[in-house]
Amino acid sequence: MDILYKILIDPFLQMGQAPDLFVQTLWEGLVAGVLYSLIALGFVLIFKASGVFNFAQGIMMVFAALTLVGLHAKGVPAFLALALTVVVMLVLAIGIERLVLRPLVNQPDIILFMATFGLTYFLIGLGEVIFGGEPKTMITDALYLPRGSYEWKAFGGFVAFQKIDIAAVIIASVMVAGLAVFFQKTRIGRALRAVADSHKAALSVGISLEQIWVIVWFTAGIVALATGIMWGARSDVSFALQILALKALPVLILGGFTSIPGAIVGGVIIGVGEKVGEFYWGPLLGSGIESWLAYVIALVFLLFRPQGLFGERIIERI
Amino acid sequence: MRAPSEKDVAAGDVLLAVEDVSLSFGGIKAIRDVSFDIRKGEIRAIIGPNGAGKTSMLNVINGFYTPQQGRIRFKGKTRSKMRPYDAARGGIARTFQNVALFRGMTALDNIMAGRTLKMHRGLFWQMLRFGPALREEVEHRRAVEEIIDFLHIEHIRKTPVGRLPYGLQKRVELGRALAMEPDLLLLDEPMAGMNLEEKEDMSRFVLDVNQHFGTTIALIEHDMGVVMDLSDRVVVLEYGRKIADGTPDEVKKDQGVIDAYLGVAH
Amino acid sequence: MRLKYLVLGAAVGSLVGASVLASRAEAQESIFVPLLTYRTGPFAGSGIPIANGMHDYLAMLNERDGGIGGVKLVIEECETGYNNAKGVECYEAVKSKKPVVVNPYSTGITLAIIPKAAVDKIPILSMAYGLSASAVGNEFPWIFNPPATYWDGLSMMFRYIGGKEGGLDKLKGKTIGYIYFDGGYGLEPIPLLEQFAKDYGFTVKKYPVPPAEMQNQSGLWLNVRRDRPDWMIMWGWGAMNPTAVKEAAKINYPMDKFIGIWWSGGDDDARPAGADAKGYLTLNFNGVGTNYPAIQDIVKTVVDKGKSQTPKDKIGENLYNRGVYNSVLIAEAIRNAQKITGKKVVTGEDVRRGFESLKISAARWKELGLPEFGAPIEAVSCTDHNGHHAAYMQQWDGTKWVKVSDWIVPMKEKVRPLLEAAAKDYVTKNQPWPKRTEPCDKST
Amino acid sequence: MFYREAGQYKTSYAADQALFPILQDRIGIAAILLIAFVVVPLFASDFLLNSFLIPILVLSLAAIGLNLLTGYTGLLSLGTGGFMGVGAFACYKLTSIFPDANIVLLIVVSGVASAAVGSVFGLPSLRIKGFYLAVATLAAQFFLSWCFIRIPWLYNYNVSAAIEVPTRTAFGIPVTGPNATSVTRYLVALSIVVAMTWVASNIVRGRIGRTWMAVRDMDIAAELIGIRLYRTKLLAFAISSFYCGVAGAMLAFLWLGAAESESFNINQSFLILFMVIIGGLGSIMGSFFGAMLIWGLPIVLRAAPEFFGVTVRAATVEHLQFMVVGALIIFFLIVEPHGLARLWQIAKQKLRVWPFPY
Repeated sequence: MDILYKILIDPFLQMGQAPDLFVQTLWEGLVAGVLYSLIALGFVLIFKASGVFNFAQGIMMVFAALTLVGLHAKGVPAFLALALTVVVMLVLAIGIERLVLRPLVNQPDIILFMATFGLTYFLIGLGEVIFGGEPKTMITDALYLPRGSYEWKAFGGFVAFQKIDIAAVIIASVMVAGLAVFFQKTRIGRALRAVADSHKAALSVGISLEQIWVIVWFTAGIVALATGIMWGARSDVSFALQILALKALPVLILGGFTSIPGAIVGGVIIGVGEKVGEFYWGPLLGSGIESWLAYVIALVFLLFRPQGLFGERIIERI
Repeated sequence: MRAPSEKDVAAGDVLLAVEDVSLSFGGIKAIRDVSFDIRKGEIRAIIGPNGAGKTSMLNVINGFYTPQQGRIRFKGKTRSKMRPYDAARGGIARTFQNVALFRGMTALDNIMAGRTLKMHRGLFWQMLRFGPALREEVEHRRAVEEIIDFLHIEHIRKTPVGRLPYGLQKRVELGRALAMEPDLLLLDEPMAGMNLEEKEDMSRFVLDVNQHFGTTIALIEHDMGVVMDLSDRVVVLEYGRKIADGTPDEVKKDQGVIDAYLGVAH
Repeated sequence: MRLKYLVLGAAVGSLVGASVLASRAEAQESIFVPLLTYRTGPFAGSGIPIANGMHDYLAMLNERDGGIGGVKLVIEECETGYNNAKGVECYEAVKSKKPVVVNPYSTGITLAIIPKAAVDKIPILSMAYGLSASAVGNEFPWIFNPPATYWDGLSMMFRYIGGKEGGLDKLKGKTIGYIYFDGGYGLEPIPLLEQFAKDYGFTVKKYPVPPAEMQNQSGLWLNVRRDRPDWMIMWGWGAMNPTAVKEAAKINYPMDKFIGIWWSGGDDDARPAGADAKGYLTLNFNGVGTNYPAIQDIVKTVVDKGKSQTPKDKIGENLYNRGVYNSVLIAEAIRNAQKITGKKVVTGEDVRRGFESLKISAARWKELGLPEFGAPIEAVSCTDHNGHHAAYMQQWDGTKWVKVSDWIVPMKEKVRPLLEAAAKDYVTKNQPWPKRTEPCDKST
Repeated sequence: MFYREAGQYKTSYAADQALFPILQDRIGIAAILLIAFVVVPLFASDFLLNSFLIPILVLSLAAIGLNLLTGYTGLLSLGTGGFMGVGAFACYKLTSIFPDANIVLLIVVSGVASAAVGSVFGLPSLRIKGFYLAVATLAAQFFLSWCFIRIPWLYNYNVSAAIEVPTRTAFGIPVTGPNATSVTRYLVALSIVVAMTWVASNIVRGRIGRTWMAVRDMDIAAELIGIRLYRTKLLAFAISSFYCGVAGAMLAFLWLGAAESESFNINQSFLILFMVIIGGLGSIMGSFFGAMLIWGLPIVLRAAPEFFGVTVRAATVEHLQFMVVGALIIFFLIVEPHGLARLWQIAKQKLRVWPFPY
């Protein structure tokens, strides 16, 4: 009975007793979730347009952040470094299209998936050769990203909002809005959506598949850069961040592989679910359950809705 | 072992009856209140314009789709839903409109896979592939080789089916269905996309199967000549409804059928 | 015809591979000191400065003194990536070249090679990491883990806490939080921590950080904020450290009540949080800074000559000096072995004896050009392979580490029985465990 | 020239279905086994055994396990590391409960625990497919990793949360622990791997193998010919995990001599997946090729600079190695997406018709 009490009743009592902590937990979950969504967004962009499950999204994030910090360390002014990093991501996208995607066109999904594994290894090596393996500090101040926090006295306690987290949420929202406009309003964006439905349709719009791949990989690269800056500012810029990128996978499951809103909503559900779970139920299991909680949430969810949150119902035909 | 209620059915009796079946996906009605029967030993054709619900009908018969309404009586046992496994075990085999072979496997393995239900040696013997398991494997190989002979596909037995031309794939698929030694064989457009010569071959196989093995056959086909030549009775569907049912000659004269095929506005 | 090239390439490749494996020449008249290091992977941040320090000190001995006792050292790094399988591969690779000592630099790798050491007759130096119980020389004649074990470290933290609280009995009713790397390394101190809790009447709250979540600790730190422990103790490594320090600052945890073990005291651990980390404490057993003659020699003879990959501004940082400390132990053990045996080119068996009678007095530290760099090493013996030496507390002042305490002596009387019990436990679980056959040197 | 099958007629179906129907192949495999069982133990160095051959044997077995699931049944799994861990920890528990039992037997039996756990995590596979299933298996990976730390019973309440492999014997000869010679460990590993490879090839050639491949190629059609999907998939999960579990136990007991949760982390899963794909999905032999390439390549790369007399820093070699392995993965995928096993087949085909092009 005691166990049942601890599982079913006590956590909710705690939420009521210390509402400031509850709000804080929700906020932390929201921020983590938004950052997961950003990584997931990179996956979705590429999957939607080229059907490639891009495992290298995590390392692209690290690579972008490293390039930024590395250039700055060589004396390049911060915003020039930022611009140069964007150029580097473009070069990377072109290189990937030429050397990896083009020779592998029409191969089964799993082969392309593996190729992005190869890409991951390659970029890890390249990043370490160029920038060294030691972690670096994100150039928060040089980019005029805010430091410190606001404390909101409420609920009989306080809720701390890190300014960098607020910035992360704002930047993420702007990016998502930007992408939505890009997909809905521009010619290229519409072509990208067409390609998601059918490759032939895209060709008829007059944009080659190669161009489209470069564009989505480049866009995913920019998203990776933004994500890298945010995660980098929260901890540091190191190759260990790449492991964290795996967290985007349960988000994808939840949101569906092709849905941008799905990536956002899925991210927030996973982020909040994981923090709330860790905070209120984690201690019952000896804490540290965050490493698998997200996957289990996604798995349980899948059992009831195999097509994900925003995916369409699959009717099997034969 | 068959369930006790599944009596053996004598020739001429009803083997399978579809009773008031309706099927819909979301708001779209694919089949509306259709009833017909298939008698043992006959060749039964299901025809109709595109989108008439023919394939859906076959999918209902072998349990791939669950109808919202109606019943299916097979070998005397009535059920509202047929599970694919029960259908297969009860002796319903099937070929598909777009060939549904196991593309990574050889023709031989594809047909051997059709024998799955007839092979019983468990994991232990399978692991050793020795004694009973090997004997069983060889025994079924012999049966499969007979089918291969029958279909004249000896030369391609070890070719992965993905590399075969379409006509041969259709033949391998028929072989796989035959390997199940079915009581009822469902053929979904067995001659689609074939040239005249291939069609003749396939027609001969269908007739041979029906006559030599006594297998009851239900087939969907667009080529009216083939349908009229092969089948004993024909059921016609349109927009999910049954509009005619009878011998080829009766159906040919049916006004509704003529309208449906000539596209008279309703 | 791609195939033809492939076949050709594969043939050439395997030929090269085979001949490489076969043609490993052995150097004559030199002492082979392999360094298992990791400059890659998620822990590279901590691994690189240590690898640099270890390498540079030994290289400096070669450049300045022509090696040890006139014999050149052959220094070879083997990259483990902090991965056990690769570490064991490194061990096997260096084994054939007759190393005089192996530094696994990872608790996991140490555990894997402990049983092999006695068979291969190679001493293992796991400096203040690895298996604490291996301090018991009677059971682990080939393993050395000076200057102190994790349990010593924990006890020193409690001495410090006791000093601040005005006596350890004042801990009664208080809460101490323990945030740790969720793996063997972080789990090890828990038995002693729980015993302390019983002895002094405080409550322990545990916050494990899973390996995959090192940079995602905000959930755990919310727990800390709720539980409000009076002190926080950290057993962290790699990317976990800077994240934890930042998170602590974020919840306004008082930094001067937050103590890390010596592996959580890298400059890169505190620097990312900058001024927010001010007050953060860690244990340390080596001096920091470049203000030592020997370090100046390194700069002069190695780094300035381009014989090192150390960036000049990183010399003297905590973990770099930790690497230097590690190499001092190796060098002194080799020197000692030369003294005991009278041989110039010593073997692993000789160096094992050299470790067992290792002494570095304060005067000797000075002689080495490292005055007060470490506490005198005087308690390593045939039966005690650790010595339970003192460490000090250092504090981050916003830009660098500052020493804020004297040498703190561990509670040997609490630690030693636990060690003995753990060693016994290890031996019973690993029956049949070989009996020690190596004699103790008379001189010790 | 020498590789001709002309004139070799099969007189029975059994002979036609044999593992190596062609005489030259039989001679070849006999020669390889002879070298592996006799020549290698006589001449190989400790380094070759401990760092090259034993790892390759262990990893090949794990790759075969994953190949049964992913290559034959078409279920992508990223939980291999976790299942290997179950085998290792199970074997450790067995050795402490039955200290006097034959260790070879215990290693093999520990696969049963892994098979059980694998089946449980295979349960979602009926409803979930493709990459969705892959992510679901990640749940297994991370959850199991966590269990290996958080259930101290698994490692006998050891303070280091690690398995320390004790000395254990088979027929009076020490097989594990420090007193076992490399040659003994190698021979035991080799015997287990050869036997289990033979079993795996039997399974995939028989009824069960055909049902797996049928499910992989077209699950709907498979269902309609009377294959029960759920059973078939679960059986694939169970047998695959069994193989991975035995490989995990071998990793701890015959190769590293110690293991902890981190030995079975996500990277281990990825590594095995590389091997399967580079080697060839749906090929037992490919699993060996993949393991050799992915494990052997870095060792050769590491040794290469020294061989050519160039001094390159260990870390640089490591960085370059990442780049080279990554580039090679992509290169091989481009050259032959069906893996090394397919290249091998093509080579054999060319040899067969040599000196004619067709």
